[in-house]
Amino acid sequence: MKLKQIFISLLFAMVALTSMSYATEHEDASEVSSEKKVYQPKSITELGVSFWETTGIKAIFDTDDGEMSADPAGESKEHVMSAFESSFGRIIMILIVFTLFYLAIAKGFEPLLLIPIAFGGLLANIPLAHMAGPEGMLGVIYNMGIANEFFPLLIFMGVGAMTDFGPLLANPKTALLGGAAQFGIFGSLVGAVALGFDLQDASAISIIGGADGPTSIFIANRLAPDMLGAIAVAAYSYMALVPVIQPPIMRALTTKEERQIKMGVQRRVHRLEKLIFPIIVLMLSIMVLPESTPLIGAFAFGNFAKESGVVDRLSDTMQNSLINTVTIFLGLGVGSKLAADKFLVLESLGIMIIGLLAFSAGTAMGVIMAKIMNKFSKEPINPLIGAAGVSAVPMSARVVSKVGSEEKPGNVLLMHAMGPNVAGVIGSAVAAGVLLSIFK
Amino acid sequence: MKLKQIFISLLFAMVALTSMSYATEHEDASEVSSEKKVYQPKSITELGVSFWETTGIKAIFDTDDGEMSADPAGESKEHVMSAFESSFGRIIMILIVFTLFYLAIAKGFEPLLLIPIAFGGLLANIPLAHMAGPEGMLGVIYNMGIANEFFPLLIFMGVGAMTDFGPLLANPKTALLGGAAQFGIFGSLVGAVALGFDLQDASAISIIGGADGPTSIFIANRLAPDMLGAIAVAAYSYMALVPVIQPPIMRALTTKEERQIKMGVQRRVHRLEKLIFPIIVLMLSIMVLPESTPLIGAFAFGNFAKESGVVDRLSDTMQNSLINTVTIFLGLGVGSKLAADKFLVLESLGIMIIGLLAFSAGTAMGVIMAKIMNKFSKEPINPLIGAAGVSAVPMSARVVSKVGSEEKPGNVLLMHAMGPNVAGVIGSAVAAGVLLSIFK
Amino acid sequence: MKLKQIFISLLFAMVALTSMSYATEHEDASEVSSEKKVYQPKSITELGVSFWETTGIKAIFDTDDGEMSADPAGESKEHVMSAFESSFGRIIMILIVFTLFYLAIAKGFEPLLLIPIAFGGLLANIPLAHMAGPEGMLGVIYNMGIANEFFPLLIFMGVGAMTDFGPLLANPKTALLGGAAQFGIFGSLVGAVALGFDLQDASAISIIGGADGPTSIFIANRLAPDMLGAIAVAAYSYMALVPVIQPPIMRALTTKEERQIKMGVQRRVHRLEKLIFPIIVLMLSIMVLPESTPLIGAFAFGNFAKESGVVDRLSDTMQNSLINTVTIFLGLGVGSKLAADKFLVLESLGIMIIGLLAFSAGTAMGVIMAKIMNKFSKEPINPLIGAAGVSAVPMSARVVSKVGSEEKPGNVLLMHAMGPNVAGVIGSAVAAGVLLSIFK
Amino acid sequence: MAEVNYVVEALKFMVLGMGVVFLFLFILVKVVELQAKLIAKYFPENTPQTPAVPAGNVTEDENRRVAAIIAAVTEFRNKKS
Amino acid sequence: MAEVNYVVEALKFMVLGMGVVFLFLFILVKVVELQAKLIAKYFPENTPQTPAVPAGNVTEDENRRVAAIIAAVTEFRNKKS
Amino acid sequence: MAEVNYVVEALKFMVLGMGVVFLFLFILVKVVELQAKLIAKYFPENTPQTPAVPAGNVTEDENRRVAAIIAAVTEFRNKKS
Ligand code: NA
Ligand code: NA
Ligand code: NA
Repeated sequence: MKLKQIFISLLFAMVALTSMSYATEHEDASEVSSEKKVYQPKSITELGVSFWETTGIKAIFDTDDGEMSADPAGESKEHVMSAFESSFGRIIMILIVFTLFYLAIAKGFEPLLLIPIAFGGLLANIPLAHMAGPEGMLGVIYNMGIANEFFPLLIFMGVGAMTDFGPLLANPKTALLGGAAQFGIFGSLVGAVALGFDLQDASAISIIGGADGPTSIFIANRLAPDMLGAIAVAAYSYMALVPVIQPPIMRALTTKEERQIKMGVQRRVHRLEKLIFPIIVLMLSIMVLPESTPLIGAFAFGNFAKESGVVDRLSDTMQNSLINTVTIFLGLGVGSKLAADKFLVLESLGIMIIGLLAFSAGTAMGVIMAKIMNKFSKEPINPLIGAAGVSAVPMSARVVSKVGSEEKPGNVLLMHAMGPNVAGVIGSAVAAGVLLSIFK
Repeated sequence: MKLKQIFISLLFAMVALTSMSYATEHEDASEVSSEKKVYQPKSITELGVSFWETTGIKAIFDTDDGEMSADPAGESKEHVMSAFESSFGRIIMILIVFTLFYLAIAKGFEPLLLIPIAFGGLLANIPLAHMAGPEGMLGVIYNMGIANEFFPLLIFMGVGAMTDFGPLLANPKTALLGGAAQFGIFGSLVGAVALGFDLQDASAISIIGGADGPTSIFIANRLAPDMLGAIAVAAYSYMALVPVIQPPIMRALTTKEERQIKMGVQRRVHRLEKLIFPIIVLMLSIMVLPESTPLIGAFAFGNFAKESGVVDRLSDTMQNSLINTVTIFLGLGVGSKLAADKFLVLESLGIMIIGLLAFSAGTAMGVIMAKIMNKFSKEPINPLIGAAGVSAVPMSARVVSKVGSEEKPGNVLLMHAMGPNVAGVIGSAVAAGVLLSIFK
Repeated sequence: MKLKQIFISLLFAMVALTSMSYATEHEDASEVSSEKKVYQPKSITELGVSFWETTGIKAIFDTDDGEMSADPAGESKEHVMSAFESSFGRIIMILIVFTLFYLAIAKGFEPLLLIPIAFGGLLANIPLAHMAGPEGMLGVIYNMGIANEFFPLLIFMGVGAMTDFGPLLANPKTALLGGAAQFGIFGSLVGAVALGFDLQDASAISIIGGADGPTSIFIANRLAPDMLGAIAVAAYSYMALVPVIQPPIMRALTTKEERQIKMGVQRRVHRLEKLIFPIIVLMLSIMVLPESTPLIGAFAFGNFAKESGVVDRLSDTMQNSLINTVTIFLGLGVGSKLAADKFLVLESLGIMIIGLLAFSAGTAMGVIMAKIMNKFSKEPINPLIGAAGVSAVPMSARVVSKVGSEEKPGNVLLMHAMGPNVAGVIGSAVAAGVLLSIFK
Repeated sequence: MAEVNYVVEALKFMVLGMGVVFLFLFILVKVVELQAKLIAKYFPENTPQTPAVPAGNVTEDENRRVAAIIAAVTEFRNKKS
Repeated sequence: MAEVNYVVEALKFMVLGMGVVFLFLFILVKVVELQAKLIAKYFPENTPQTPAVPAGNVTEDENRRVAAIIAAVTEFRNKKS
Repeated sequence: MAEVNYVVEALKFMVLGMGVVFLFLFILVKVVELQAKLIAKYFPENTPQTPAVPAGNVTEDENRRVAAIIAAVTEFRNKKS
């Protein structure tokens, strides 16, 4: 105890002595920080009034206070908020955010992304705090990794490190189901144009049908950054709603007999096949469409690191601390686009509708393709697994398995559905590349 | 073995062949890097002399060498160092740094922050290396996360994910103790102004009384960035000294009977209460003072993620790899402000004195408030727990518990002290918001 | 199920109502994004042709398409690619990358770095994707932490936290062996100049002889950024080849008797010695050559954090999630310099040759120095341990131990070789500092 | 600008600051108390355990398992001796 | 610029897009099938286990160890009772 | 600028560089030897164990516990058989 106090006193003494003798050399601290405003004395009432001016209640209810919106890109993208945006709009957004919390927590819908996104949305709608501006927390995050597409690619890398292509390699033909489901993208593209979106915006929206979060964010950022929030929220919401959206469509398009088809045991896959596979996918995408290589390259890197078996330290990090950290930031950053002035526009409603349409179309086409393949294939193919082609890994494969075992207890389709499921991820990235190459 | 060598030879051969045939197409490498200085040949003696010019010994003892100071903000903030700053000042700072090492390692005072801060201070005082400049390691870190307040907020997020509000929810009234202790902030604000600091600087300094590191850094960065180093060091030093500073004050203000008061068993808290609590705090701060929402928002996000129970991956990352990484960087970055030319100014001494005053005042007011509440409350309240209102989580709660059980063995006050303790964190953030709103 | 749908409908309804009534206030989305190009309608054939223009096959085989190279620094550093660079060069680089994959996975050569570097090289050679440009993934990474030398320093910090200086402290004299091995650096510097490199480039290349990855990257970035890729690849390749390169040299320079020398048991080292050691090294380097303090400072910080024993959270993070994350990024970023237009130049061949020379010279001089010390020392010194002076921690110490136990089963030299091994790390950092101070 | 007594200004800040802090915490206390009542009424102790989706905290599980084993082994040893 | 029917343009995109996606996946399927055959021929089941350098995944090792212990303890208890 | 023999310059660099490296390490060796003596004198083997504040390394603890259990189980099995 004594010792401590002696040390502290010593420290003080030293500082005191030296500072005093030399302090004169320094400019006065108050001069240095010349940017400071001169403080005007106020009476306690004035102080109270000026405090009232800075409260959130005042900001929300005084609709005509000329508050500026916030944007990570800075002033050039900001504008004076309308009465609606700065008051009622915020309240609506906060209610939407609470709905998302409810879905994530009580219903277990994609909580890993909905919670950070929704919380980001909550923070973005706080009046006066400008958290989505270039100097706010959300804006800093956005500029750090979303504006340059870095975070979605890191997520893709982590997902790559988590993915096992074994089921796909055991039965490669099922990859075609992951292709058919991309009809969700291109079908809804036509729909979006019909609804009045221009071609570029329509393309950005339709990628929701790919059922792949990072891909959607990547494309939205390139083709329609203003709609990024709505697109990301739609993509993750519908991915969360896979257990609600898909089963009715799957049942409507198949007969009971088809749903009861049993599929054989998968062959064993050689370690080398898994090791070489990510390289094959990458080389193919290099040759066919380089535009998709950021996405496929990051994904292939993660998968290759995992399958190489010699860098487990790195692959573990990709799958855990790195992807978790990036998920937090990605969610908050995307959430910043849920500010009322960005989200509550007519386009968002269109995006929601087209997104649902895209998801449904993708599911339907996957199932139909599987029916066709079943007809021409020697080995039986349960058409249900076509629904897994939309990706939404691994949720849709699980849904397929659940529907399958409901129809015929003991019929486990999970591994067979994983093939189209991961092929869907590749398919969406390819579709994304095509869209990018069109608008290049 | 053979195989390897063949591979390597092959590699060489390929490079050789291809390079040679095409090398002519390239500009000469020496032309490309045109920024290179022309090297003037030197005799071995000249070489030795010019080497001597770059040694640290020469830099420290030649006091009039026109060395520039370093600042993360770049040249506009740099100046020619005075004789004192570039020689004796550095030695004093290095001694101070060693004192901090001693306190952290031998005495166990907040080592998680004092060690990175002190090491950053050591690096910042190295002559000629300019590690605190915009291209030095410390400067890069500073610009990455301190100049934009990102790191303090991430720490706050992690602390939120670590905090259990159960004790506060079990006995909400104790939150008022966390309010009373904020007198430390506002009392010392008056003191600082009396000592001659201007209002804005005084506000930045007084926040030390909040006993909360990230809040202090956040506010210092906004109101008085030049004093950030001294403020952060003072804040963490006094938080580390809680077991030394608080007990005498607690004993002086209470009678033996009061210190022996037993408090009842806490009621069980419903999971939903914990889940909703961070949202309530955030909504309140949105309504009352949006200025505090970056701090409270980050804190609430961490806590909400933890209490939601559905994103344990993310909440684990916030509590471990993310907060650890940020702690390392925050410490090093703050340490860069311990450079002699920044720290050894008269202001630092004032900051140290006011910081101690602020801490003591906060402790005292917390205890007094608890005494008053004890008089008017139906259930007995041990006045000692008021001291925990300064925050300094969980150190001050532990000190309270220790003093309590010394007075009456078996009297465990820990959980009762945790209520005011976490309320103190909220209270400081609110106080910080008030100060920010005044100078907005 | 019902509930979910109600919520979703509600959400839609809300958005619909509010959007519609206010949408008129907004500018039309298509007006906002004014940068969009006007889309010109195309026939399906035109579309196919313009898609063909964006394929990688076309880009590789059409050698005269005016494709630009990519550089993290942006347009000022980019140029129109030559026919060779944009076609055959890329194919060669991809073959080199596959060779590196083979060495890393099948031969286990430094996979933690070769795999990310090689994969980065693969991505950097994708036509049209510009992944190494300022907006590509690799370019973003490069600018984030390699252009400013932040990542190499973080690696050094992590390595510091992993290093145990116990063996060196037990037998300090062996540190001199880590000095002798730095002849690899300065000897090859002479060789590089003789080969025609200018002094500055030669210095950057010769640091490969230090057998230390982060140091090589740090120096290359300062003295010859254009050759960073080749230097880093050479450094890591030769570190990986330590078990191939060193044993023949060790055997050639020693007699059988010398190789069989047994060394005594090492004394026990006091905890305080280990704690103070990093501080001593840092203070010395501050006094003698501040230029080396970024490297030594980061290293000393990591080691001090570990030896302090009070910040295990931080030191664990440095050794695991942080160093792993940075390793991934560092590798990808360095790999971006393996683009054909940067790597396939005559200089790279020179770098490969000099690197091998440097490694061999360092090994030889370490062994010779150990022979000399053995003659003059009271206690016997096995000359083999001199080879460990090149650093390449802990690979070269293991090789020494292996060669030693082959000569005399049961003769375990591992701990004795760790002394010169870690001294080699310090020695290389000092040598790096000398080179930097010359070109300052 | 007339002479300003900055200490007086600082005292005003104190009044405002402490007022807002107490107001904030006071409302918070009231809201929390209300919340506790409402929850106790409408969600009567639905066993405040794990959430809907248990997102598998591996380490904790492991700890528990290890603890179980320790218990088992200890029990065995005690019986033995 | 004449009147453009954007829906028709979108339909063209669909043809191109679905075409490329299917082409890509079709080639992929063929290459993968070829690969499988080649590997089966030249690397006949060299026990697809651990890689050359087993980069020690600590947690998994631990899990396995814990599992072994559990097994041991369980066995013991069963024998006992 | 007259003709410069750069190889000679490089040789000068070598002299300077190796000189500084050896000087540095030589001083380091001497300081470390001195330090060892001083510490041996003033802090005679105060059991170089854990630091003042043991900042709980969970995994290691766990490893140790697991090791203890393995030992216990092994012992048990050996006794049994
Ligand atoms: Na998909
Ligand atoms: Na506080
Ligand atoms: Na070395």
